[in-house]
Amino acid sequence: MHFFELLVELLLMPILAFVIGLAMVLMMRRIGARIQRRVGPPVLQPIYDIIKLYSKETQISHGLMHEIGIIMAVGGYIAAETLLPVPGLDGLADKGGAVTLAYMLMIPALGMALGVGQCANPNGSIGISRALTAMLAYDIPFILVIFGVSYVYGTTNLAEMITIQQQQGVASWGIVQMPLLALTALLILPAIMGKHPFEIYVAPAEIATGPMVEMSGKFMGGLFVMQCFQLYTAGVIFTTLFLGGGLYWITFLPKIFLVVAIPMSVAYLFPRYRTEDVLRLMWKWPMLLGLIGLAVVMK
Amino acid sequence: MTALDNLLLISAVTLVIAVLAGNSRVGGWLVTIMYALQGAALMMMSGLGYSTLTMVQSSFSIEVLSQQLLWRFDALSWFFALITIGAGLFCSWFASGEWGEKYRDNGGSLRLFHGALALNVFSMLVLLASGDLLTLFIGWELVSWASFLIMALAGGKAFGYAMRYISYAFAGAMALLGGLLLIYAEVGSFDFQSLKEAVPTMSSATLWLLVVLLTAGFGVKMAILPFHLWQAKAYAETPGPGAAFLGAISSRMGLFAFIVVIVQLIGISRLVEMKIPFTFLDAQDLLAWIAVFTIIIPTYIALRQHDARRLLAWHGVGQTGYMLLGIVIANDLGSAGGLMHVFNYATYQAMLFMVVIAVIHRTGTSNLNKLGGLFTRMPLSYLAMLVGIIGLAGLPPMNGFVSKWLIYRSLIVDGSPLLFLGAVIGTLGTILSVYKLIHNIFLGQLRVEHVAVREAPLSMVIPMMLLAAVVFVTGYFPGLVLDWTSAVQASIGIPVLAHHLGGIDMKGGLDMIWIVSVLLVGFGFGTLVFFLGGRSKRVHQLDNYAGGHFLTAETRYHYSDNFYPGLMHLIGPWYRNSFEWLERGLISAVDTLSTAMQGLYRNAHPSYLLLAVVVFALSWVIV
Amino acid sequence: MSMEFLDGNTILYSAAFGLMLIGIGGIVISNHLMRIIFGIALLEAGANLLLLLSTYHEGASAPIIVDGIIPAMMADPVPQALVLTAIVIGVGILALALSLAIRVQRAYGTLDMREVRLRLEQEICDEAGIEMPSSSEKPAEVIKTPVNSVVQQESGS
Amino acid sequence: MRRFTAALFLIGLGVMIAAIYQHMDFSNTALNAGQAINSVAAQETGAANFVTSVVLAYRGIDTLLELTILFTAAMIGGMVLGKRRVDAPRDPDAGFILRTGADLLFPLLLVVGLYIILHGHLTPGGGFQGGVILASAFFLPLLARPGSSINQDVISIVEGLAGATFILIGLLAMSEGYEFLSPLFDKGELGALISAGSLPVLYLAVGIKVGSELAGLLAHLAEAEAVD
Amino acid sequence: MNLLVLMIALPLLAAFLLSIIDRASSFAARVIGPLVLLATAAIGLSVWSQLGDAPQAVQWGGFQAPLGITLYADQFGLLFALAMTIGTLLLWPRSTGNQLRSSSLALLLAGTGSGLALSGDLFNIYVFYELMTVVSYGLIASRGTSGSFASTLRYLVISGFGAALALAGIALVYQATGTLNLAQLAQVAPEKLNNLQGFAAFVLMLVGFGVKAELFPVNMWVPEVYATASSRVSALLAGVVSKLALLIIMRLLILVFHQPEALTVLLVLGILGVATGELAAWRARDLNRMLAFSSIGQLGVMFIALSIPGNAGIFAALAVAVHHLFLKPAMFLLAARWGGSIRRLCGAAKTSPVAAGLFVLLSLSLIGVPPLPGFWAKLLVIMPLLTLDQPLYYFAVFIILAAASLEANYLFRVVMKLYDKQPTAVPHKAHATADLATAVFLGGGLIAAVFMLVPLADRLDSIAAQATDVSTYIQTVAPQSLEGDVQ
Repeated sequence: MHFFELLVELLLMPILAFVIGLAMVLMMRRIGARIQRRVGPPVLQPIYDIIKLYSKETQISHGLMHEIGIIMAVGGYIAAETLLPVPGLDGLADKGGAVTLAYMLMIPALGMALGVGQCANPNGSIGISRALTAMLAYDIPFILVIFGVSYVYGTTNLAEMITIQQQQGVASWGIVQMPLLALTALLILPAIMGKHPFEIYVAPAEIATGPMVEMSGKFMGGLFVMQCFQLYTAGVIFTTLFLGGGLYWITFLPKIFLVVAIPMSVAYLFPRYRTEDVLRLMWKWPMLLGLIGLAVVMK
Repeated sequence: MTALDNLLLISAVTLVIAVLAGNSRVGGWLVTIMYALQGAALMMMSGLGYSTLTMVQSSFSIEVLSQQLLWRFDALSWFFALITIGAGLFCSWFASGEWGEKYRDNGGSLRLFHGALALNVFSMLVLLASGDLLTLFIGWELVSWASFLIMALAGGKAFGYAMRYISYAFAGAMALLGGLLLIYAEVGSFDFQSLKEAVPTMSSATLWLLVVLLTAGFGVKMAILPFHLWQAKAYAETPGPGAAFLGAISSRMGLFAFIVVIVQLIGISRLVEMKIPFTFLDAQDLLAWIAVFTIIIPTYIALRQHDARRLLAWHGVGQTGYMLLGIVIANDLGSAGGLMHVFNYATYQAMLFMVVIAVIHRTGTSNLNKLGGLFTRMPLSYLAMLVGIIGLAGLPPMNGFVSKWLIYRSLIVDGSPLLFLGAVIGTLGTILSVYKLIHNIFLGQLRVEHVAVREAPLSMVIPMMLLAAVVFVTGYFPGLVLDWTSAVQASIGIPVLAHHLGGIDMKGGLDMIWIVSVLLVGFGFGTLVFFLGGRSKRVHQLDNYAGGHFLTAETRYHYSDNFYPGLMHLIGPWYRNSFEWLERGLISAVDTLSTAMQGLYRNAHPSYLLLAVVVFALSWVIV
Repeated sequence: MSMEFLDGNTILYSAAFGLMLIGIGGIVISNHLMRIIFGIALLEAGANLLLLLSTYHEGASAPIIVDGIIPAMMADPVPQALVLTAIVIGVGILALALSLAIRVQRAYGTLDMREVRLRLEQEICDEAGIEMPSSSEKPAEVIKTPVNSVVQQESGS
Repeated sequence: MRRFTAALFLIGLGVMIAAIYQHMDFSNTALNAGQAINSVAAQETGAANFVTSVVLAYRGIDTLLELTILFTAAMIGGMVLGKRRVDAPRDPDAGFILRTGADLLFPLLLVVGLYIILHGHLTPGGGFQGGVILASAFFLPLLARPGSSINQDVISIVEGLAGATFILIGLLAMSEGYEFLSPLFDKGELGALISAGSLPVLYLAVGIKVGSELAGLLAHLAEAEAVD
Repeated sequence: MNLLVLMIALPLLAAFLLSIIDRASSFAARVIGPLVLLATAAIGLSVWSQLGDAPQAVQWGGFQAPLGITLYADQFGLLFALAMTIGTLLLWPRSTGNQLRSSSLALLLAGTGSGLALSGDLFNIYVFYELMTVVSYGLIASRGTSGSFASTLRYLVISGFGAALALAGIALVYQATGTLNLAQLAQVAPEKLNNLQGFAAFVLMLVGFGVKAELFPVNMWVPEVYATASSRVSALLAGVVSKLALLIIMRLLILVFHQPEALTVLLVLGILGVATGELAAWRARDLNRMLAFSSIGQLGVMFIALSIPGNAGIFAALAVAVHHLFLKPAMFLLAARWGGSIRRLCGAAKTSPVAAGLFVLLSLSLIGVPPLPGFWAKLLVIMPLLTLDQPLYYFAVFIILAAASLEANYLFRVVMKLYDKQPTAVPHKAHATADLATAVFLGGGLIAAVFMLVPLADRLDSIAAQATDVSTYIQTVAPQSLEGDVQ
């Protein structure tokens, strides 16, 4: 029965996303380590981290909203994953679409912001202020990309985008049709993932003045889980929009890992940007590229 | 007696009751019941909202100066009337309990307050019922002055803002009158139908003049750029639930009239034919861009506000831009989005204002730098505000998302990337701004003086909760509202949006039932994941760590002022207050002229002027 | 210039218009109230003359029957009656103007139109309790003498 | 500069007037109310002086109004100028010659004035002209003796009654069934002193009224306190 | 025989005899004025009731129409004659110093005004007008302050100047036509006055009679006079007297002058009047002068209305005039206690709530908020203006609308002050009962007009139609001339 199939898909998609996300975290840390001439963590390190965080004895909660915030952060991503079609699993792709997804992804951010706010640590609030500013920075070029792609494919439905690209071969891939937009997306990808060099608000060095300041134990663990989803989501979106998605996992997986790996490798070469500089940067080059790209695709 | 007669009659009776019994203990409740009755009367016409009925005439009609004045309801009127009466009901309910008592104790006149509110509702219904251009203007003026009345109730500072409002509003009304009379001069009648028939034959120059005049007239009420300056401050200073009411529906009357005259009668397709010389734009683009700038600029002005009411009111201005944008795009998606946004916005804006007023009621201030940490004291209010800001920011699962989604989607279909970008910039600014709102009031550290604060009284919380429920349910099942907007679309001659209970039927559509359900389930899983960890220990809110130093009860610090320093550092210089300067420039121009004229009357030798005129007149004849 | 141009009509009309012009000139150019009043008187004289001339005919006799003889061509009696009326009206107004001028002179100590205007403005502003709007041509010597605002009136007759 | 612009305006105005004059038509005598009056006035009013007919009969209401204007002006003049203060300085008395001359002229002026008034319907002259002479008769002594004064009470009674008489004669006509101010009484013989019906009576009222008004006004002006 | 002349003669008689009556009984002198006016009003009303569609003409002295002076009573003239009489009665001037003279002046004003409204002879109009001018000098000066004398003198200068010009205009008309009777003028005007001379005569008369009608630019006296005269006198002058001057111009326009240039002159001057008046009022800092300037603006609107050719213009001007007739006196009456700086008005609504509420009502009607009568009057002006479809007329519409928004601004600044809660140093005086009652009566008239809008509009329309019916005018005044020599 179709309905039950769908239910299973919905159950499966977040789990898959989590697992792949864990692998991505590992890969990212490895890449970072290699660039810094370190060995890097072992394969199961991300899992160890999560288990460690969840099993800590001091789990300090600052109130109900603090907890709900974390739940919103994780839950939002879990829900968002069902909107992301992957090989064999379309999930709710036909019920939402790219715009819905883009907005759905703001729910975790909001959840986290609320949770941190409840912690009543002014430093946490400062971190949130920075995080939201960064979001403002990268979302504007991101939305340009979404618009361009939707316009070119004539739909906002991600599953349909994949079908179009798959049916018409590599020449119809987004990256061929609209290279400038793809480049834009690639530029802002680290920011979407909340990674180097746009991660000053969550950077370890800034922990005392970041959202994480009051996070400990399973709160931190929740955020770690969220991070896995974040990486996965960014990778899948880019792949879907520009690299033809995938009919089979075998072609799909390399694409998404590649998408995450390439910007990571380049980004580690840059120092962290200050929040204002993130804004300045994002509103300058990606915006410019995106606008030109749009002009090109719309003629 | 038709159903419309009943409705107007009940509304008038409400006004009378409000004036007579407003001051008594039960007066507020009586009025609230009357609003409910109005709602019931409206439901007698609910066929309008579901396209089973096209029009309800009023049996009352008079002929003045050989013009037949008509009043009637169609789907559009019904839809707006629903929101109006709803807003009136909830605001009056909110005002009837403790708030009213406090207002009276502080020397306010509840009789005036309820009277003004009832007058507003009544005049809006009259406007909504207008059946020709002349009655439209009459209703328009009634509404303008009714809102002026309620704005000015607070006295003091509010007078200044109300004055500003009425200056704008009346100038706008005069532009409108000019436009309507121009129509009369061209068409020879104030009748809707004859205008519609005459539009195709009108010259482009006349139409331009018409569109500019009418848009200016309607725009002043909607506070679209460049007429946006009056609204926020005037609404913010309106006493209590009055602000909620005005914020929810008052300036939508401008949109209503815009839809009736420009969309329904003149028609957007005619606007598209009106090209702006030397550019590739046309009148529709112009309006759309005005709408987009109305989204962006007021939203970012809101971001800088320190007062919760002002912040909300400025967002109100910004949200108007979305509605106008959707309406101007005028395809099935856009117009549905614009119309639905009217409803959605009214629900959460009223609720947000109510929360802020409840906070003021308990703490005495709405200054965002003097609040904080109230979550623990007023959790239900917090919940309402959370629902409200999610709606205002346009995020799922609240209803604000659906209408914004429709507008975005229409822009994609329409292929207008820059408009889309503008709309998104507005949304992002809104998110930043509303987080600041909820953070500065409810999150962070509780101030010492607010330790004893209690949850708002039930008379306030219940309306808030009901509205929150509406916001959520219409987000879950947007089809409820889309039914009405479809009826409206049908009645104003726009392609009807295909929809179902959960959302929109189309390629790349939307099904909110699934989206919201999956989100709820996601939260459920999130909760599961969360409780997988060990038991957490609840510590005191102030048990905080900051840079190796524990913040204590003595050194309270709530990060609230200049909440986005990084952003402001970058975009701060862009706030030039250009429009304030423009306004001031205009005023000083009038002032200079006025001084000159006084000088003329005081100093000039009258004979000089006389001679100038005589010589002029004669020479003109001879030459 | 031919002599035909200078016929009786032309001379008489020139006199009428000339008187009016002189009167208007007096009103426009002068600042002194007395001169302005005389200007009005002259203007009125000109207008009266114009009225009288309106049906003027050379050689017509006065419209009076003397000893039962009806003259062949009688002048139009109407303008004469009108002018009689107009002159009396003018006298009345002139007298009124003079009496007002006497009072203004007594109150303000000047009959210069500009100063009278300024003092009047000052008085209005004082009464209203507002500041006088600054005027570029405010004379230096406006002395603020207390004006007995309510002048005692003739108490009945 | 001011004078220059004023002069410019005046020149402009002069040119305009000249232009109008050029366009003026001096040949329209056919439709002339005056000619019509000349032909019927003798029968309708019985006055030999047609100007008097016009002043008192055809345009009687104008005359009434102009009397009212004088009345009003005198009243306002009195109101404006106010009563003289007792201690206000006075002009010195005139010399003997002037005083004696004034005394001598008084009866003479009185007689001349009355004559002109009473013959107003026959010869040039009438109530206005005679009234002015009457006024000067009463005013001359005032100039000669600045200390003396005219009794304003008497004047106000006289002027009120004279004006009322004019109106009452008009109302009398109404009570007889004619229009207001219609000529009354027997028209008599054209050219005789007692002729033209009620016109001489009206003229007498006019004369007295004009005389008293002007005398009052002049007296007020003369009484006004000298400045400086 | 017609009782109509009594409307003019009785007040004059009473004025003449007032000081004599006073000698006999001061009480009688006090009551006789109002009684006479009541009587004349009754006469006027009785004539009005029997008038119907047929105007009446009365010859003073019973002489034939072109020779004697005509009194022409149509609804139009009679309306204003009644307004004058009743207006004077309502606004009976009260002078502290000299009630007797004020009463005489008031009687004279009522009589003259009625005569002016009904007169059918050009020179007679001039004489009536002069008399009314002199009476108003007296009324203004009766306040007795040095300021009132000075402003009267300045008014007199402008007025005398204008009167002389009007006289010159009459001379030009008589020169061209040889008649002064309006009916006969109406007959010959198309032939004899439709030229430069006629136009010059019109401009001269317009300027002359425009002085009282607050026509730009001969309205420089307005702010000074209204600020120095007592408020009842200001109310009379602004409310009633100015309308009579307007009525003369209307009559001249309808009957005698048909040049299109005449209309343009009216339009231009009207626009200038509205623009200068309303702009100047915007900055006025005392209520009296604000009302004075605003009255200039309103009269400007009437002139603009007059510039609309045909019946529509007269109808519109009439509507605006009648509206203003009710409104301005009431406002000036309220200003009696509220004169002076607007800043001083803080919180005046507390001491006199009725007056404040009335002021709001009047302001709303003045700026033209529906459904108050001011709106309909304004509508009547603008609708035909736009159908004329000429740039200058469009500009006039723009000016009227812009002026209305200025008006809203400055009037509601006053309203705001009235309702301001901040206390002032000087306590406010409540209004005199008579003032307030009169103002309330006038305001009540406005509200009543809202409910009787339709019959009222019909009535005004028929009045305007009667006023513009030139052939009836000619026929009523001189029935025989239609058959005979029409030159």
